[in-house]
Amino acid sequence: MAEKTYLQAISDGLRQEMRRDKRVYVIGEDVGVYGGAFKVTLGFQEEFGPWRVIDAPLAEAAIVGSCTGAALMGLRPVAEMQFADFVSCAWDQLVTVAAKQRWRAGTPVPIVVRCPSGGGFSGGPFHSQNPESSFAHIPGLKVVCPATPEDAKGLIVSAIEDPNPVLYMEHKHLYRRIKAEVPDERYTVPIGKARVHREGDDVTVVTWGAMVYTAEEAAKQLDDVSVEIIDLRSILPWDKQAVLESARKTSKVLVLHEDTRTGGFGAEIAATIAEEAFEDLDAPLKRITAPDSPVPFSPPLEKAYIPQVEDVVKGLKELAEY
Amino acid sequence: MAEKTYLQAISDGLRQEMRRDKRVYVIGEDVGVYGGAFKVTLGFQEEFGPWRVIDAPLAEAAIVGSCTGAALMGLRPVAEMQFADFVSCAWDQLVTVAAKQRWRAGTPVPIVVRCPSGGGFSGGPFHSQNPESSFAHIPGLKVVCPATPEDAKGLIVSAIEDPNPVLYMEHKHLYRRIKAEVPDERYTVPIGKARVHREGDDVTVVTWGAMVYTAEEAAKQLDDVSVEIIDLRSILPWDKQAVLESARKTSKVLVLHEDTRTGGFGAEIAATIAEEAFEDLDAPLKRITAPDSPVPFSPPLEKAYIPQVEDVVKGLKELAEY
Amino acid sequence: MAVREAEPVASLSEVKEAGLDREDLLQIYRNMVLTRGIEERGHILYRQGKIPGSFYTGRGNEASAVGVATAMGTDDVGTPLHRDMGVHVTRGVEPWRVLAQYMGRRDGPTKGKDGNVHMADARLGLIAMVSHLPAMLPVAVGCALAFRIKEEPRVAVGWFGEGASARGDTHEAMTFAGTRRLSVVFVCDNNQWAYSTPTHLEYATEHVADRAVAYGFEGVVVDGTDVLAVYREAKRAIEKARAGGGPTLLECQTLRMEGHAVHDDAFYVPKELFEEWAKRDPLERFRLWLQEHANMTTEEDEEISAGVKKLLNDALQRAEESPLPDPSELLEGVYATPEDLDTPHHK
Amino acid sequence: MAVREAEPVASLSEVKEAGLDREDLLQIYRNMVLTRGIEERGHILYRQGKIPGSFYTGRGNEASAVGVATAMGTDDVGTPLHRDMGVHVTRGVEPWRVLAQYMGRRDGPTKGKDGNVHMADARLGLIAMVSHLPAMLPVAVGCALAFRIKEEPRVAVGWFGEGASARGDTHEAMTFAGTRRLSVVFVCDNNQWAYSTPTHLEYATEHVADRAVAYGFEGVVVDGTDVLAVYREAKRAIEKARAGGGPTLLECQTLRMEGHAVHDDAFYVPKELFEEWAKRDPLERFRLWLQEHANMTTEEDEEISAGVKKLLNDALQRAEESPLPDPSELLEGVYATPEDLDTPHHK
Ligand SMILES: Cc1ncc(C[n+]2csc(CCOP(=O)(O)OP(=O)(O)O)c2C)c(N)n1
Ligand SMILES: Cc1ncc(C[n+]2csc(CCOP(=O)(O)OP(=O)(O)O)c2C)c(N)n1
Ligand SMILES: [Mg+2]
Ligand SMILES: [Mg+2]
Repeated sequence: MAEKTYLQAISDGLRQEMRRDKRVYVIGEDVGVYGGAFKVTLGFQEEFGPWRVIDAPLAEAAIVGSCTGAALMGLRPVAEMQFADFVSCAWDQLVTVAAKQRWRAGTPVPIVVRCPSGGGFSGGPFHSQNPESSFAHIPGLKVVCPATPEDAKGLIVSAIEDPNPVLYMEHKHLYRRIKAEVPDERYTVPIGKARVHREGDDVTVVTWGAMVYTAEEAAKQLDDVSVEIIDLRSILPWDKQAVLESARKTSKVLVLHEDTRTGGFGAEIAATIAEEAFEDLDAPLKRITAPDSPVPFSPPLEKAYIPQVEDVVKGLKELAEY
Repeated sequence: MAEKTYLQAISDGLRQEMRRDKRVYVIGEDVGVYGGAFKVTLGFQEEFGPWRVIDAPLAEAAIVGSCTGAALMGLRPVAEMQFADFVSCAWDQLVTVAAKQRWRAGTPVPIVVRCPSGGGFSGGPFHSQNPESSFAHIPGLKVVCPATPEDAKGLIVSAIEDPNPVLYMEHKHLYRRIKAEVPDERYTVPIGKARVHREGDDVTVVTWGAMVYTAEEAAKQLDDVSVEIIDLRSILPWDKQAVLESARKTSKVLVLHEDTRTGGFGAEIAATIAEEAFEDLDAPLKRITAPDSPVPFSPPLEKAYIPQVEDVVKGLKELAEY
Repeated sequence: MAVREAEPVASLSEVKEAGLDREDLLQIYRNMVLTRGIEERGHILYRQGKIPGSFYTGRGNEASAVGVATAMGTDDVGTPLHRDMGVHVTRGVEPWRVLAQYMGRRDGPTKGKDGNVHMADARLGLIAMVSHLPAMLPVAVGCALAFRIKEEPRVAVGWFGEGASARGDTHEAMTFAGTRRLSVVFVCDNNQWAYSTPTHLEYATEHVADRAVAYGFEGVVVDGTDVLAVYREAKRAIEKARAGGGPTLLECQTLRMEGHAVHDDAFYVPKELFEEWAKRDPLERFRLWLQEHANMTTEEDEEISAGVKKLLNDALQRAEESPLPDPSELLEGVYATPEDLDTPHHK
Repeated sequence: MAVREAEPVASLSEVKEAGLDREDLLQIYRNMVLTRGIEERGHILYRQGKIPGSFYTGRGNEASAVGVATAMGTDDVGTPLHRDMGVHVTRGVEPWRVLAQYMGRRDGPTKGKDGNVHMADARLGLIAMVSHLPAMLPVAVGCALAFRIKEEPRVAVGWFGEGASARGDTHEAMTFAGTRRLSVVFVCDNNQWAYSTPTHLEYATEHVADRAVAYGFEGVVVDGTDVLAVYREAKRAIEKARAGGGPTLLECQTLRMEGHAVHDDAFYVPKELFEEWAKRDPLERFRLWLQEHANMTTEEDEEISAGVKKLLNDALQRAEESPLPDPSELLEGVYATPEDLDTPHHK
C-alpha cells in the first residue's frame, strides 16, 4: 500500500499487467520515447521494448483497427488516444468493427482504448470533451470512468482482462490532483459495479469521474441534508441495481455529469429511475450537467460550463426541500 | 396536390430547391448516373449537370468535409450517405468540424446530410441502423426524422434552408410503402416542431420515423384506450413543449423508437418528462425500443428486434391499466 | 519503385517452379467451380425468395480470390470481402454453411445475425468482413502487427476494392504497415466499378497499385482472370512478407460480371465491356489452360463438375434443413464472456 | 511524375520575374518579423500566467507560412494550422486580436470560446482550424469544389503537418481533389517531428511530396526556411491550380525550433539538429538576403523592427483591455440564425 496519484495508479496497473502477461502491449501517438502526452507510459519502452510500446503514426483508425486485428490474433492491446477527443477519428472502427464482431462472428475483441478526458484547465473544445455518452449507446462496447486511484488501477486491470472492447475514460483533471492509498498487488474492480462514495439518507447523487469530487464538496457544505453519492465507475454496463436501491432509499435523485445534457448518459439513468422506481420517488428527477455547447476555452466560460459545487449545492437543496 | 410516396416527396422537395436556388447541389456515392442507391436523385444529373449532382469517391469524410468547405464558400450542399450506417465514417467531420464551427468561429455551416436509415427488410447490422441518437447528443447539429410524405418534403426544404448542419434521417422502410397527398408548391415544415399524429386522452406515445405507423396500428387495435400519438419529426431540437403538454393531458407516456434502448434518444425524452412533468404523471414512464444489440439479418431475429405492433399494444394496455 | 505488370503464366514448368503439382491445379480448378456454383445457387435461392435482403456475388473474381487464397499458408490469415467467396472456399468453408448464412439460418457462421458473405470461420484463419469498406484493412494490419510482436512467421492478407481505395482506412492501414514493414499483403480486387462509379472517379492514377510507392512498398498489377498468374504474384508477395520484406500491394484486374448486387442490372457498364471480359471468363480460361498444359481430360472435368454439383445439392438440402434462429438468440453474444477467450490462440 | 526539389532563389531579377518588387520584399520581411513577434509575446504572456491552457508556436516556420500566404490571391482561401501564424499575419489579422485570443478575451476572433491559433477571420479568406489533424483538408477541398461549381477563378490552400499526413482525411481530400482536378494546393509543413514522433514512423517515403503521384498530381519539395523559394513554388502551384491545372502538393522542409508546445522541452530532438537548423533561421536568412540583394539598410531594418515592436506594444495593451467573456455568452451561437447567412458570399 502506498499513496499514489490517479495517474500513477493507471500507470502502475498497466505496467503490472504488462509484466504479468506478455500478450499485453500499448500503442499510441508518442507513448514510447516520450512516455505519452501525460506520461502514463513513461519508462515503458525501456522496460518492454519498441514492439510492446509502439509509437504509432498519427492515425487513430489504424491504431484502433490494428488493435482489433491483434486482439483477434490473441494479443491484449491497450491503445492510448492522446486526448479522448481524438477518439472521434476511430469512431467507425469502434462502433462498426470492434463492437459488433463478437455478436456477428463469434470472435471476441479484447481491446482497451484509453481516453484522457474531461476539462477544467482551459483545454478548449478539442482537449476537454467527455465522449463517454456517445459510446455508452453502442451495444458491444464497455465504458468505464474511474474516479479514485484505487479504481483507476483496478479498472485498468479489469479492462485488459475483459474479453470485450473497453473504453477507459481517465479524467485528466484527476491525474495529479487526486491521491490515495493504492494496493501494491494486482486486483480487479468489477466492470458494471457502482461504489457508494458516501452514504446518506435524504438525496442520492448519481455521478462518475471528476464530478464525484464536486458532489462530495457539495455534500459537505450541507449540514442538514444527508447526501448519498453513488460513483457509477462504469457506465456501460451500469449498476442499475445500486442506483435503484439508493433511489428507493432516499426517494430523491440528482444525476450529475460533466458531459453535455441533451442525450447525455444522465438521461438514461433518469429515465430508468422514472421507469423502475417511479412509485418510490418523492421529487422530480433532476439532472445537473454541462449545457448544450462545445467546451469553452476561456476560464469564466469554462467555469460556467462545467458543473460547479454551488450548482450541486443548489440542486441538492431544491430536492431536499421539495 | 398529388399522391406521392415518401421517397418521391423527398426527391420532389430536393429537385424544387435545386431549381429555385443555384447554390444547392447534391453529392454522394452513385447519386449521378445511377440516381442514388434508392433513386432519390434519379434524373437529377441530366437536369442539373455533373457539377451539381456529383458522383463522389467512396470517401464519406471527403464527402461531408467538402460540404463544410463549400458551405463556407456560400453554397448549400446536400450530401447523400448511401446508407445511414456509413455516416459513421464521417462522424469526426460532423461532430468536430461542422457542429462546432459556428459557435467557435462565427461561421455557419449550412449543410444537409441525408441518411437512409432504419430496418425492416433484412438489411442486417450495417444497412439498417438508426444513428439519430448518437448525433442528437452533439450540440451544433440538428437532426430531423420525417414520417410522412408531406413532412419529408417540407423538412428537406427546411433542412436546406437552415443555416446549420442538419442530419436528415429518411426511413427506408417508408420510401415506397407510405403514400399521401403532398402539396406541389414549395413549403417548409419547421424544424423542432412536433406534429400530433392522432389525438387522444388516455396515453401519449412519443415517437418518430417508421414507428409512427407502428404506434398508429397499435392505437387502432385498442378500442377502450384513447391514444395520443406525437410524431416528433425533429429530435434535435425536439419539441419539449408539445410533449410536456400531451404528458400533462394524458398523465401517461410511452416513448417508442426503433433505435436501441440504452442511451437512445428516448431516454432524453423520458428523463425530461420525469423532470418537468413529474407531478402530472399517473404512471411510470415507459420506453419501448429495440434491445441492446446490433440489427440482425434473419427475419425472425429482426422481428424480435424492431418494436412490433403487439409490443406497443401491450405497453399501452399496461399504462392504461396502471 | 514503379508498379510491375505481371506476365501471364505460360507453361507447366513455370507452375511447378511455383510449387504446384497437377493435383493442386485440379484442386484450384475445383475451388473455382465450387465458388461459382455456390454463388449461382445463391442466385436461384434469391429468386425463389429464400434469401432475405439483398444478394451479392463475385462472378468474374473467382480466379483472383482462389489464386490468392491458394498462395496463403495454413497459419496465414485474411479478411476477404464480398467478391471473395473463393477465399472461403479455398480455405475450406463448408458450402452448406454458406447457403445457410445466405438464408439466415441458424447454422450459418453468423447464426442468422448477419447475411451474405459477411461471415468467416476463424478456425480457417479468416475474419468476417463488415459492410463498411475498407474497415477490415486496419484489422489485417493489426494481425500482421501481432505476428511481429509474437515473432511468428505468419502473413495477413487484406482485401479491398478499387472503390474503397479512396477511403481513409486504406491509407492509414498502408501507412502503418509501410512504416513498420509488417507482413501484410494488400489485395485490390479491381473490378472497374464501385457500384455505378467508374475508376477515374475513385483514383487519379493509372493503377491502384501505383499508390504502393506512396507507402514505401512494391505495387504489382496482375490479370485477375489468370488464376496462375495471380497465384504466382500472391505467393511472391506473401513469401516476401514472411521473409521480412514488408507489404506488397497486389492489384488484380477483373470486371465485375454482374450488377453490384442482384437488384442492379448494371445499365451503366458498356455492353462491349461485358462482352470483351466474357471472353476472359476465369473458369473458361483455366479450363482451357488445363486441357492444353496439364492434359485435363473431359472425364476429369466432368467429374469435378459432378462432384461440385453433388456437394451443392447436399449442401442445399442440409442448409434448408437448418432452422431459422429463435428470437431468444437475438441477444446471445452481444458481449463476450471469458470462456470465449478459451481458445488456443488466446492463451 | 517524380517530386521536384525546388532550387533556392538567387537573384533579385528572379524575384522580379516572380512579380515581387522591393516594397513587397520588405513587406514579406516585416510579416515574418511580426509573426515571430506575436508568438514571442505569447510566450511572455504564457510565462506571466496570462494565457490559460497550453500554448503552441510556429518558430522556424515563418518563411514557409508567410511565403505561401504572400503567393495567395485576395480572393483565395486557406485553412492554416497551429504553425502558420504567418498566414494570418500576411492576410492582415490585427495582432491585438490574436493576443486577445491567446488570453481568452472577448475580442479574440473566437470570443474566448477557443484558444491558441484556433481562429481565423473569415473576411480575410481564412477558416478556423480544429485540433483534429488534418480535418481541415477535406474542408479546403470543399472550398475548391465550390469554386469549380460557381466557376470562380479562386484557389484554396490546405495546410497539414507531416505527422497528419498519416491520417485518412489527408488521403480522402487528396483523392477527391485529384480525381476532380480541383483548384487546391496542399501545403505540408514538414517540421520533422509530430510531437515526439520522427518522420519515418509517419511515412515510409523519402518525402511527403512523393505521395502526390498517388493522387495524380505534382509534388514539390522546397526549403521552408527560404521565403522566396517558398513564395515562388507556392505561386506556381496556385496559378497552376487557378488555370485549371489541378492540385499540387508543396512540401516545405523546416525544423520545429521549439517543443511541440510550451510544456515540451523537446529532449527527443538531437541537439545538433537544432544547432544545424538554427543556422538557417528563416528571419536571419532573409535579412541577409535583403541586405545583399536588395540593399536593405540597417535603418530600414531597424525601422521595421521598431514598427513591429510598437504595433505589438499597442496590441498588447489593447488585448489586455479586452474583457474576459461573460458567462452569459457561453451559449451564444451554438446554432446559427438565418441572419448569420446574411453575408455577401452567402447570397
Ligand atoms: C464506407 C462505405 N461507404 C459506402 C458503402 C456502400 N457500398 C457498398 S459496395 C460499394 C462499392 C464498392 O466498390 P469497390 O470497393 O470497388 O468494391 P466492389 O463492390 O466493386 O467489389 C459501396 C459504395 C460501403 N459499403 N462502405
Ligand atoms: C487526429 C489527431 N490526433 C492527435 C492529435 C494530437 N496532436 C496534436 S499536434 C500532434 C502532432 C502533429 O504533427 P504534425 O502533423 O507533424 O504537425 P506539427 O505539430 O509538427 O506541426 C498530435 C499528435 C491531433 N491534434 N489530432
Ligand atoms: Mg470495384
Ligand atoms: Mg510535424
